[in-house]
Amino acid sequence: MLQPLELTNLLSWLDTTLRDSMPVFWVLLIEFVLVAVALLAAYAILAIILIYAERKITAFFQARFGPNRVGIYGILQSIADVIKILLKEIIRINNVDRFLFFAAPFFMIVASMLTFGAIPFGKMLHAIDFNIGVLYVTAVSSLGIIGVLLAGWSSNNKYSMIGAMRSGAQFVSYELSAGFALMTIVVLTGTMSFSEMIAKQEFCWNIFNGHISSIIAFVIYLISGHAETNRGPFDLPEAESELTAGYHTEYSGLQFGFFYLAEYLNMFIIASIATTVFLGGWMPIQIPGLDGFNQVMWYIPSYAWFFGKTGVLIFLSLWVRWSFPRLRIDQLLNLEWKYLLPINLVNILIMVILVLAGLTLTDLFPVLAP
Amino acid sequence: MENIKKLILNTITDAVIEDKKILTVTVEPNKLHLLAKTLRDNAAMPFDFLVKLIGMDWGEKLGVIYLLASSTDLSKEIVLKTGTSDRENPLLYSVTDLFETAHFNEREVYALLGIRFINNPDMRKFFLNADWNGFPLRKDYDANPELNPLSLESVEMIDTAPRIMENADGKLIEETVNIFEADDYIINIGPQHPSTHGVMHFRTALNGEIVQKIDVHSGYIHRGIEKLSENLTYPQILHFTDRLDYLSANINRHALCMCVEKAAEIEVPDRAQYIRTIMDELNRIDSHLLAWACQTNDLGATTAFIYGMREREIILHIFEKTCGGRLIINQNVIGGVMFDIYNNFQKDVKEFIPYMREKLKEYDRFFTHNVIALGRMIGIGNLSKEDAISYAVTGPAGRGSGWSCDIRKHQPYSLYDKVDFKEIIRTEGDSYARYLNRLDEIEQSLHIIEQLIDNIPNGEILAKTKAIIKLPVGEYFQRIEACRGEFGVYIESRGDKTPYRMKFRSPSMALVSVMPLICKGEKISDFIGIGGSMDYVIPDIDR
Amino acid sequence: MAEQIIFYILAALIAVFSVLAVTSKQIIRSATYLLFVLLGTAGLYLLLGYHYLFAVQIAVYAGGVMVLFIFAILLTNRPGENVKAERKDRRIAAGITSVAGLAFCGHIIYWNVNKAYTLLVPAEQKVQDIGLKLMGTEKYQYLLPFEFISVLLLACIVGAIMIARKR
Amino acid sequence: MNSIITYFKGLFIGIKSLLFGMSVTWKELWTKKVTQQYPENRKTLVISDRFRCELTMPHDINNEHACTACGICQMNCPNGTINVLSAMIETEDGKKKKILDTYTWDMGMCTFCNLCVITCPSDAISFNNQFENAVFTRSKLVQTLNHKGSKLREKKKEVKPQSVPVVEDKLTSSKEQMIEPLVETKISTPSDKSIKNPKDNTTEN
Repeated sequence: MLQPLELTNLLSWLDTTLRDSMPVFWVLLIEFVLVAVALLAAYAILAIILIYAERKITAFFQARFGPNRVGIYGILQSIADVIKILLKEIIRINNVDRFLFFAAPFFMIVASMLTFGAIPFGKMLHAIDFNIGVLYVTAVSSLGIIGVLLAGWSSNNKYSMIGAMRSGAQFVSYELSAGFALMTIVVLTGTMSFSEMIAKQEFCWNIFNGHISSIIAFVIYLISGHAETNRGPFDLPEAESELTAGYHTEYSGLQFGFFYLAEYLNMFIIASIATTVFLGGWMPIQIPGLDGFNQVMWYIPSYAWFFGKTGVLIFLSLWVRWSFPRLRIDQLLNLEWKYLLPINLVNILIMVILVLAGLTLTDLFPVLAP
Repeated sequence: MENIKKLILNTITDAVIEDKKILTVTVEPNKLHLLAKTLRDNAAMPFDFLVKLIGMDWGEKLGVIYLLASSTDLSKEIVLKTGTSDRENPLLYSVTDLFETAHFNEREVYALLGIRFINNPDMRKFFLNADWNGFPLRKDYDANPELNPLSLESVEMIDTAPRIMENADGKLIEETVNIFEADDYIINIGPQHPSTHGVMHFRTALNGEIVQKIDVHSGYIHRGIEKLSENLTYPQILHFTDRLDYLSANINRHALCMCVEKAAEIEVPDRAQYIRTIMDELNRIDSHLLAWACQTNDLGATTAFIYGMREREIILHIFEKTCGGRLIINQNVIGGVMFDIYNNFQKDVKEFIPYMREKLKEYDRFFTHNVIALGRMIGIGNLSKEDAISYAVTGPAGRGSGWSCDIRKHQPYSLYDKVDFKEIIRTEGDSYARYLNRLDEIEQSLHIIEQLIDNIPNGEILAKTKAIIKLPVGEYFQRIEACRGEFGVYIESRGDKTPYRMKFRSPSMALVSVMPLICKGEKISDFIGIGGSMDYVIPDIDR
Repeated sequence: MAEQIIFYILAALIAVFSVLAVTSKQIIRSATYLLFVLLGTAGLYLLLGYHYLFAVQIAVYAGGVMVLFIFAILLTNRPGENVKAERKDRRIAAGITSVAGLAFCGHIIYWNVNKAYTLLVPAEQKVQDIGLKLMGTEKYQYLLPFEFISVLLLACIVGAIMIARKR
Repeated sequence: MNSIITYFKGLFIGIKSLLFGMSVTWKELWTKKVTQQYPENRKTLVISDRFRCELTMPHDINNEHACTACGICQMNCPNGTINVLSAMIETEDGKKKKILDTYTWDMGMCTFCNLCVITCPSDAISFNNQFENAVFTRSKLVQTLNHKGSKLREKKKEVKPQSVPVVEDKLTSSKEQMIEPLVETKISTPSDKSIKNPKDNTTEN
């Protein structure tokens, strides 16, 4: 199939030219460095774009214009903000545990970067392709919470402390649901690797494949993912009207920037995992039998599909965030332990039955199987 | 009222009863508590609502004036007076055990006049720091700034309160009590905090997320308006009223205008009455919209906050076109209104009414039935009717507890006896009842405006007044229904062009004073949410 | 070569942070150093190609156990409060124990280090195999120990509830 | 069984209410934005003509104003914002006359209560619509309202000539009355000057 816009062509050309001109060790070294730089750049650029998009969309939800001063339609606003945050003084606070205070933002950002590395952005656009991709993502993203807890504790501020404790309780609870929702799909696809999952969704996305059960898992994943990122109605750890800024009250300058960046990227990561696991990842929409249509769809590059689908989910997350009031801590835990978790457990059971009884769409209509 | 008189004389034989507009009773300090108790427990007409507690410096005597009203019929009032001629160490008996609202008011009197109250459980100065020299509202107060220099030092908060208690054999004991236990986990909510709606300071003891005790510190923006008023003429004082509860600026100003007009016997023209009433109701909608918006914001719904502001902007625009002010609108003057309505006023208001109704429906869809919002409001911050009366919580909050306390119904002023509207009463007493009350009152205000807007008569908008307004000697009370509850003005005139004593009753002070009661045992998030539902305005407290 | 460099870096990190974790005066710092030790161990697994073990190490120890540790410390400790120095006799006892432990482990490693190279399977383990082994009842399979662990966990939960209810 | 029904009922009612809420924001996404883009819309921005921004003393083309330096505005101002400095000059016919020297107004202390304007017996001052008043130092907020070299406008014929001296007499005759603020019952509506009370002297009753 013709895929002229794919980055794969460019990358394989780069690889072969490098291999032709120098020994393998140096080729690998250069490629590692290139990949790392590309990931870091993507991380920063995505954050900037997300912050701008969030502010603009939020404004539209709220009958406002949003940023419109720096550049046309304010598109340079977040770049200006980045410069501002870089130039800001990092305020030294008395009576804090300085080592932990400085370490905390790094935990946040390292955790989200590690997760970021494992996401398949397009066809062959993987930094790492673990065969336990799903497990890896859940494991690594759980490191971020340590950053929050340390930040709250080391700030020596009671508001920060309360924020951190809330965050801890929230994260530990909702990670369960998120994990179970992903496990439901692991049951469906029989693999933990992202690339295999995507390959299996060529004609039938997982969200359709396991119909009822998948859709429930999808919704639960979105809710708990949303909660894990401390956003929207679940922003208790930084509840502005209660705790001023929660665990990062005392942070300024770049340190605050790290928290801020990590928060936005976590939103992106959750959306992209949901895309990969439920919505076919970078796979274009294809209908078995309609080769002409499929050809046209393949013409659109895979990373465009990926970012398109992720964008829709991010919009959904913004929409939810700006529509609801904040939950209280006991409501939050009620939602998890009384609703999401039991539903999730039942859901896994349903999924197992669906798979064993051959009731998934691909079983019922073999034409949909890849 | 004759029965009441008999009752008073039966209880206190040497009480001096004056038959003024309001029955005025003067008693000795040691008999006041008994009299107040008798009046409060009087079954036929309980005088259980302490409207105002006014500290007075009569020159030769220091004392307190209590304006009591019956909670069943707010128009039945009694004034109690007591005083002591000991200016060095004035001691009076507290009525805090009868009316909880007296607690903060007595502390205020102590701060401003230096009268201490026996049996008040916490006799710290309200508004002022403990080390303030002098008592500002006394006539012999020395306002020399060198006595109270501005300090930039950080001062440690001392959580102990002095008090004077009377033991069983009538002996007075001075003692200090701890407000917090040594191992309490205390956080300072305020003075700078996004959800205290101003410069308010709650010292809050927490157990995990649960609020155990709240200690209210106020006075961060106290401006001494009552003291300033003593040197200003009545028209000049007017502009202060807008700055008390700035969200019901027009209504506060209306109250002072009415008080002066009543005292000076000025007849306000009909047209002015119509304009005043319409503006008051617009002001009420404006204030309730802001209250709604802030409450939603306190609960974390930023979008709803901006929607509320969007609708409020239309009213502010009408205000701006009418009288050139948006928040501080300067519309009422003694004898009428400062500006006539502009040409398209009626059209603008009539366009606003259906628009607002539609938006109210949108609010219902958006927030009122939202499952998260319900969970954060229903059953939270319960205030019983008895407590509401005892703490003198009026306005939408008081009516949310089932207490009919709308002055517009009980003591109609302006045109409120001519228009048809419902007093919104709910009996639940929780945050949600207060929330719904506000939205329903917006609807009622729209209804009132609808009845008036087409019938504004032609004519003068300002009565002819003397160039210099001097009020005859006497005491004048005026009560009015502001957005947050009952706003009151008290003027004691000695026949000058300036008042001898001016006192404003701020509804917000009662709302704040009840916070420690209803927040106890709630979560800290709910503390914020309850604050939003009470909707206090700090400058109103820090007069 | 690259793998060896990484191994030595990780090993050094693990060693340094282990010592720091024990010697640190502040308990929350100890917990943080311990976290680094666990992460370093996870890095070793990654180096060996045991991805599953790596992920489990992070999820269970770093993401689970450490979060609970820090949580517990936050609940009980005050910021900046130092751990009291231990009594002298206990310190000596601890020293002897650790030396004994070192000797024990060193002995095993020394005598088995060559065997380990032959036993280790360089290829990545499939998750399915691990799952089947865990759930199997045949020889070299682990259902019984697995069940035992779950009973142990249940006992822990019951104990925790009992302690919590007493308060 | 009942509890199961309430569990699911609560769940679905909750979800329904959330979707309702989301529908409101969705609609809002497409409506016209209500906020203003301030510096851009400067030309089309309409400020209500009653809006009080800066106190001004209107001067006509001959550089003449109407202020008689009577000081009533100064007395009426609750905050001491206005300071009227007068000078005594001798007129051609040998009479001593008080004229305005400098009229300063401190915007930083003004509460815009409008008392000065409504009490001015000669309509010499008014508020304008110039709302962009941000300055860098507080001292710049103190403005002198009378222009340089300006003088009092001669009285037009329909105004009774003795009205001004009456005020002057009263003010100069008794020190006691100097501090009496005079609240003139008069409306000042810039948009509708017709309802204005024609009386422009302040006689005490």
